[in-house]
Amino acid sequence: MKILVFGQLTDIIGQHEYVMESIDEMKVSSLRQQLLNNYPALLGKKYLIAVNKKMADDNAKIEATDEIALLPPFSGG
Amino acid sequence: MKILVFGQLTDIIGQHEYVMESIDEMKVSSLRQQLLNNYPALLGKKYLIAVNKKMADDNAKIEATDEIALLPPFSGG
Amino acid sequence: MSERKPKNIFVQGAVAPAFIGDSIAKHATNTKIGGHSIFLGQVRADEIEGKKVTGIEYTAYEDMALQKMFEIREDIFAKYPLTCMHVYHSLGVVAEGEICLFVFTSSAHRKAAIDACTECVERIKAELPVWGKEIFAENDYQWKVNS
Amino acid sequence: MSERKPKNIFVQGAVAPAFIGDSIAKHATNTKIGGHSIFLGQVRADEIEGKKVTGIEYTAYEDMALQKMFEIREDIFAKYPLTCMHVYHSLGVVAEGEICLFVFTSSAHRKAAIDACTECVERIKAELPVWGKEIFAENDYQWKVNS
Repeated sequence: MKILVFGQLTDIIGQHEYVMESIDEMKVSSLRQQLLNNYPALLGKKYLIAVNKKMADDNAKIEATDEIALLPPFSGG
Repeated sequence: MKILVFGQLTDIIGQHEYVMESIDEMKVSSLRQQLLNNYPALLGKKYLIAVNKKMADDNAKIEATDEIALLPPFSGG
Repeated sequence: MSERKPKNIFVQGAVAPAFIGDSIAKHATNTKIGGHSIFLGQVRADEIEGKKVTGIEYTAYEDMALQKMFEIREDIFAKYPLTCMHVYHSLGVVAEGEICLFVFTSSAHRKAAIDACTECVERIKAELPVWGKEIFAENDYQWKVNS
Repeated sequence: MSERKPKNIFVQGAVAPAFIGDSIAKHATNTKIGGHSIFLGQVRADEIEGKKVTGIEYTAYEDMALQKMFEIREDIFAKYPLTCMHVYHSLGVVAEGEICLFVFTSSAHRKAAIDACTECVERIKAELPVWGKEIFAENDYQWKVNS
């Protein structure tokens, strides 16, 4: 599962893109939990998760081939 | 009394600036009446009168040395 | 703070786009600015009863307009935390497609710049003794009416 | 009317004031335009806890941002009678005093251009996956927060 990391989250995860071993299919909420296990510094950090470039809520399902992105609060402009 | 004429009123009065013989002091309302007598085509035309570059209402007094201006609706910009 | 005085806003003919670019560039040295808002009025080639507008000829009661613009400027600086505000209005003929009004406000944050610019444009249109004469291709004209 | 497709809005580094002037000049041929509204974001040299911002480094989730910008553009064209709308956002480092965002809307009448420009700026700030990293003179940084 390809995971893109942006903004201040790159300070925690240390890279802009990485591949996470995935169970075949999971919910966004499970991904959040797994990320927190791997990176405890994510605790309390606000971020949205996009699946294939669309915002996904916690109940959305993710497949191994999806493009996942971790999006902290936007600060463009 | 020096009278400046602007915008569409120049089409009626035919000039941008003229000197009108004046009684020593008069009200703006009297000036309006006298202008209408001189230029009947002013009938129904909307315009404001400025005295010394300030808007004046019908009761304001005008002296012979004042600078009068006839201001039809603005259309700048 | 030094007292502000009436500034000339009138330019002969159109406002050149390169002049606008230069005005923007000059603000790079003011690093307290976070947002600029610009309004530009452009002469439309309206068709009115089959006649085509080819330009607008602007005249003004200049002394009174500059005094009124000074009041507007003072009001807007009192109301919004602006770093600066610039206004240019054409006199004489401005051809279709050319710029006749340039209002430029800058502030630390966008909201003040945007609101001040909009308010300034509305007040210029409503309060400045300026008149536009719409010139038709047919060697004819009509006096512009602001909406 | 031909179908609109996502357009690139990203430029490397600052938006040059001369580019803005050129963009304005190009609209002279569209003589249905009566008003342009422009918003420019400029990088402020803020001082934060004694440290001075010397620039902002922008990164974006580009594909998603362009798709979102396309949606915003479609919404705004559906809501306002615009003749055109242009958006440019910087990527990479933009120094203090330089322009990082250029939003440009045009319409026959001023209100549509002004309202569309303001709405576009607000949506860009709230909805585009773009991040700014405020770079301090002290070889340090912090992530920008939009207000």
